[in-house]
Amino acid sequence: MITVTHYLVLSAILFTLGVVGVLVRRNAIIIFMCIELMLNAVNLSFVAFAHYLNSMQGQLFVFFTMTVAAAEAAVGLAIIVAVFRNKETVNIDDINIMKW
Amino acid sequence: MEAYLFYIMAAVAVASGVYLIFEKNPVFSALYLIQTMVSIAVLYILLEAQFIAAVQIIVYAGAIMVLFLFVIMLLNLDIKEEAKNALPFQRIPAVLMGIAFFTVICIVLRSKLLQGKHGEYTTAYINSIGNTKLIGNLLFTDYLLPFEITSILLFVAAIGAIMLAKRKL
Amino acid sequence: MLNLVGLILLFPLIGTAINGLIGKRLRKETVGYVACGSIGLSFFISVLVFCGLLLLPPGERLFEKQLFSWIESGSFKSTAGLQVDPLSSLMILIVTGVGFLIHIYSIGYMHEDKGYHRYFCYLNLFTFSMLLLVLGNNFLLMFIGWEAVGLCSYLLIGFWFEKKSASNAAKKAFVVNRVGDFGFALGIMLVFLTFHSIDFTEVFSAASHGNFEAGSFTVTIITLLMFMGATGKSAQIPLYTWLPDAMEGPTPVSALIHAATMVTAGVYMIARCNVLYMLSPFTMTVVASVGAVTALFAASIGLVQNDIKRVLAYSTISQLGYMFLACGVGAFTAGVFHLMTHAFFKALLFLGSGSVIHALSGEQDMRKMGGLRNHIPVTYKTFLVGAVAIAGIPPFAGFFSKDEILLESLVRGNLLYWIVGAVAAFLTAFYMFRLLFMTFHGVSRVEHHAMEHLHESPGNMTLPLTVLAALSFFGGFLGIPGASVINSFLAPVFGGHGHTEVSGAEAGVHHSAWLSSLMMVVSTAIALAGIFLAYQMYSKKPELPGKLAERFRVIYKLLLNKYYVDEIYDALFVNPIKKISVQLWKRVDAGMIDGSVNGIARLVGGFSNILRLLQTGYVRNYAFYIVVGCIFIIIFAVLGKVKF
Amino acid sequence: MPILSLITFLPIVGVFFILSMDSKRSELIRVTALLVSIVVFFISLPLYFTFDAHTYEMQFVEKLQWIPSFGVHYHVGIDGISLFLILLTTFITPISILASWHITKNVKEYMVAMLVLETGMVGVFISLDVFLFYVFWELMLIPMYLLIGIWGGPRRIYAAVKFFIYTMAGSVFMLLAIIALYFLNHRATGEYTFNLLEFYRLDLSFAVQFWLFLAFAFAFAIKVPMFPFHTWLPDAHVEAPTAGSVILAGVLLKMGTYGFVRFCLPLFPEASHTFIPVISWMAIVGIIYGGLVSMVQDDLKKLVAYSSVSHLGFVMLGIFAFNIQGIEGGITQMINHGLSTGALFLIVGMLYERRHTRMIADFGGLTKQLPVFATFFLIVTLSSIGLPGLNGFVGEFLILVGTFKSRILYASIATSGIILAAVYMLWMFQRVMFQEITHEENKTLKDINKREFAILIPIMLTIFWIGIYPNSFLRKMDASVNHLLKQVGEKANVASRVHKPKKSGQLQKNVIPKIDIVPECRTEW
Repeated sequence: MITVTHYLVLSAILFTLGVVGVLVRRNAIIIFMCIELMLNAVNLSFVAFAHYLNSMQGQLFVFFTMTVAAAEAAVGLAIIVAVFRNKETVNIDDINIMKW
Repeated sequence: MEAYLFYIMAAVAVASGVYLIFEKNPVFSALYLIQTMVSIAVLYILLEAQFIAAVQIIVYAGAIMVLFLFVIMLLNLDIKEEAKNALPFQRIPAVLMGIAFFTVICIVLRSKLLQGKHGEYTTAYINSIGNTKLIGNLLFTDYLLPFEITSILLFVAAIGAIMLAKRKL
Repeated sequence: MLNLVGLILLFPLIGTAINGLIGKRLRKETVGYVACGSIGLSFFISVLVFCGLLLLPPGERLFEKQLFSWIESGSFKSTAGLQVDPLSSLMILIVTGVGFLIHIYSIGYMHEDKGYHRYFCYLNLFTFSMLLLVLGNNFLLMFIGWEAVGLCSYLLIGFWFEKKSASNAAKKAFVVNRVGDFGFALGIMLVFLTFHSIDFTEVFSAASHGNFEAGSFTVTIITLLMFMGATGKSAQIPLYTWLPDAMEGPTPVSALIHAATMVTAGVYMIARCNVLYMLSPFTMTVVASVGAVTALFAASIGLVQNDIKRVLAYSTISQLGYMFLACGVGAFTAGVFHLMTHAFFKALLFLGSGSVIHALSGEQDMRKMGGLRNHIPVTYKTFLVGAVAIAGIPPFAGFFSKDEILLESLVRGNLLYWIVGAVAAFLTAFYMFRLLFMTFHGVSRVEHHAMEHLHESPGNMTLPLTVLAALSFFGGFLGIPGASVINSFLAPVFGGHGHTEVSGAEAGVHHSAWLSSLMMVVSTAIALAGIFLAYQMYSKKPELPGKLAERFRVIYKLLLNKYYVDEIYDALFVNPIKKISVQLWKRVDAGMIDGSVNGIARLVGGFSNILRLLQTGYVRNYAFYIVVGCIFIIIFAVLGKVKF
Repeated sequence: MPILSLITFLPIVGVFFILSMDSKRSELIRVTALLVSIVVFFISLPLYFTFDAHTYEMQFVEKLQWIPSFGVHYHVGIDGISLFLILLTTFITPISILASWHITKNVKEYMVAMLVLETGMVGVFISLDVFLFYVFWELMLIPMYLLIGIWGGPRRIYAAVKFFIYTMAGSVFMLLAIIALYFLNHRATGEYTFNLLEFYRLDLSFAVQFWLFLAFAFAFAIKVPMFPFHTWLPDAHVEAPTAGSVILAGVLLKMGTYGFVRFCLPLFPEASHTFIPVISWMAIVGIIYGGLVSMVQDDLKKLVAYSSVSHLGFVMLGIFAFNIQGIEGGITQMINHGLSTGALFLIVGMLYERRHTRMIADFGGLTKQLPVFATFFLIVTLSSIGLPGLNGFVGEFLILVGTFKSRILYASIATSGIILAAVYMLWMFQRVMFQEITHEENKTLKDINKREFAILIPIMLTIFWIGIYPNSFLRKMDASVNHLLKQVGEKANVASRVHKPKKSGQLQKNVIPKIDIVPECRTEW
């Protein structure tokens, strides 16, 4: 029998993969994708909870999360394009002026 | 049957996730991500959230990931991994932290902390009205304000993206 | 008439104000009239006040006029009040009288100068300050005058401020005087602490009727501190070095300030505080010894100097030494008497030398003079009177006063004082006539261009010379032994210390008249011997001094360089202090204190620099910290409550 | 009429006026600022004339609630000690503004800073609520920091930061001590208040006094500045614009000494007695050290700055003589120093405007070109030296008499400072004004103009006034100073008696009788 815990563990695995990806990759776009992966993991746990608790709020929240993800993707990719245009790279290790 | 499907899809999602983070070519990474999303969409159906599953495929896998691929190709990035690695020493701690993170979450999951109240939307009830219709109802009644705010958010994001990406204004 | 005493101060002040504020726009004549007129009026009032005082019976000759309360704080009270008694009335006569003559002289002397109004402004201010010094009825008011005359002296020495030597001399005068004032100020504080008042009358009556036993420690310290002030102002060892340098000022200034009035302030102060000084035999010994040593020391330097004004400066120091010797042995009257006669003849000599310098277009070196007596006869004659007076030939003024001092030093002091005094008297006669012969007699060594302009001074310069010459002749008759007018006049001030019985005429009576007469003969002989020697060396055999200098080379150089005292002071005080200060600044201030302050700053900065490394600027790095933080937050916030 | 508030906040009103002006119309801005400060000065004059010299009680008191939950009041008032410091502030400010006519960079902001500074300075002197005091204390720091940092010389940033951090470092300790007092007062009386007059009645144990005294003294000693904490002063002075230096020397330094008189002595009398030797020796070292270091400076402003260290050493010495002459002399000397050193900075500023250098070696023989200027310079120099008849003497002499009464040794050593004063001032004067002109540039200098004349004349008159008739100042402070001495003496006795059997707040309340020192405030407005 598949319980909520199964889904949550899967969600945790995917989320952790996303975290590790953010920490080890240097390509800004891939990091971005890892963030999407984390969002998906969270969505999964929302839906799982909603299903097992007989609630609709989880599903609705996923809906909103997706909107946010869409907005974020649009702005984030625009930023990446802008940065690339200026620095000819999307390697975030080349962009390290965030220390002042 | 349900269990088999879950395990298969879970395995596909995790495997794609692992490939995603270790793949050198961003195009392939994006494709692996799409694969993860599709498998998650299947899981949504298993959880009887058909509308979300559909949106997942249409919006995420369809729209957002296409945008990603579009940008990757627009920038015409090199296939090989980025030359500069300023933090080589972070790799192992990062993986360790990932494991620690996972362990901690698992401990939380095993505890009885995550106890929710059961609502009235049982599977039978949802199925009697229809998942999509129910969501639609809720969105335009109880969640109208957040819904409208979402539209503003998207509008702002669109403007922001244009502002950022445009060469000169 | 005594009530007019305030006017004596007011007139010079008005003169100062007029010349100082609008003098630049006035014509030179007006400036001169204002300056001389104010002092003249002041002199006139002084005479009136003096007469007013004479009208009172001798025992009641003390008048005080309170003007306003000056500084008052708790029990410390200092009023601005004026005090007229025989001593101060005599002093105001000298100050305004001699001052008036010198003002007139200055009109001629300073006529060409661009700073004409400035000069008279300072000169009037000086007169005001000096009058304040002598008229003040408490120590603090005296101290104002004391410092203010120092200021005027500073301004007038540095009158030709463009000359480096002049401005140096001015600064030196002020600073050296300040060293003395340091002692004076402490003395005043100690007086206040001891007597709870700084009023002359209160302090002195408390001292004379109080429980202060003679020689008590406090009184000795007070008097010594005040004497320190006197050594500064009156140019005694060890603080005399400023006076010779002060000759950089205009010559009338040297006459007024550095011969007749200001430098005698120390003597006046000791005479004024005679009550205190009589209580401390130790201090009296110090005063007398310092006076005697200075008299001899300065006279010996005066022997070889070639600058006409410097000779007179050392002579002044030497004569001031005499006055202190007199005060030190308790013969205050003799001291004040010599102060007066010295004011006459030394002012005369200075003005005479000024006339010479004027005639020679500014030449001061006696080696470039000679044979001037026919060219400037009035100057010569009056100068001769002055020289005879200072040498101590009867019946000139200097004879009586100096003779009295020598007598007193023998009677009240000891033989050593007398010998020192007598030797100094011999040297005095010698160097004065050396000066006279070198300047006015013999062959002319005047340089050609100066010779062309050689001329006798105008009337407004020779008139004061003549008057002063007359005073130098007649002034002594006030103190003829046996019938001393000045002695009985000053008796109320110096009385009450068993003084009258010894000083002046009474001394003669007391200690057998033959001693007095013998002394007169001896001192006359000493003076004549000095003059004779000078005549031999500088008139008859002008080559002799050179030979002697060659023979006693070491001594000659020592004297010519003034015993190297200036150099010694420089090496002992000035240079080390400068060096220490530079070290303090560079090492202690910039190095240690500021160093440690900046060091702390640098420490904080360094520590921050290490912490800064956490901020790599790499987003991934920051994300890593966030993850670590999340883990810890979950551990702390959630796991604590976990129930399995 | 709430005259004190008027004096304090009128400059702020002026600030709003100036802010509404076009920043290009600098002449208008200058004139407005000047007018405001002059009006403030004239409003402050009645303080002097209507001041009741017979009482030590605070006068012109205003008391309003400000932050009731913390017991903070807007509580202001003056006594004979603060009276002259306020007058000095309102007197110096218009002069400084007039002396800033040549400022062309950001005139608007400059004048705003000046007026805010005036508010801060006056506020410090009138506050009777310790919280309010602290607010003003920090308030006046900011415009001064900006004045140095924006309109200063080449090393202005370094100097401004040093000034700011130095003062802040001290203030932090003071803030701690203030909070400690607040809670101690609550423990003793059960009332939360920052009222200084309430604090005066506290009976603190010696250990508490000791540490609180140290905290306050540290803040004030930096501000004075006393000997080892003085190094910010030369830097700040050298870099500050003329007006900044004038206000810094004229008023800001007085806040340190004022703090000692207002806080340290009456609040912690026993500790103050204990600290007499420490503070006195610091003062004496400051006098001698300041004089010596001042002597060898080659920069005019630095010379004057170090001379301030020396002069303020005298003030501290006088205050810690603990007798009426010493403290009255100290207060007089505060005013004197404000006038003479302020004037010296003005004069150096005038020289700087003409020659754009402050190095002594670049001058020499200026008397010939600038005779009127030379006269003023000479008078100020002499006043700084302490020549009798001018103001400096009165303060210095009273201080020395007071010190001499309590400790002869201290006075004897300190008196040698007057010799040093003559040396460094006159040597400087000689090198600047006397001798021959060696630099060609100096031969074409102009004598002082009307504006500079107007700046210097009021100061000269005051210098002579204090020197000749100091009683018009001394009499006003008598009652307050006597009361201060009584507080210091009596409280020290009371405290030492009660020292041992200290049990609880109850006992303390009985020991210190409740007397209403301040009549309840009138707040009609």
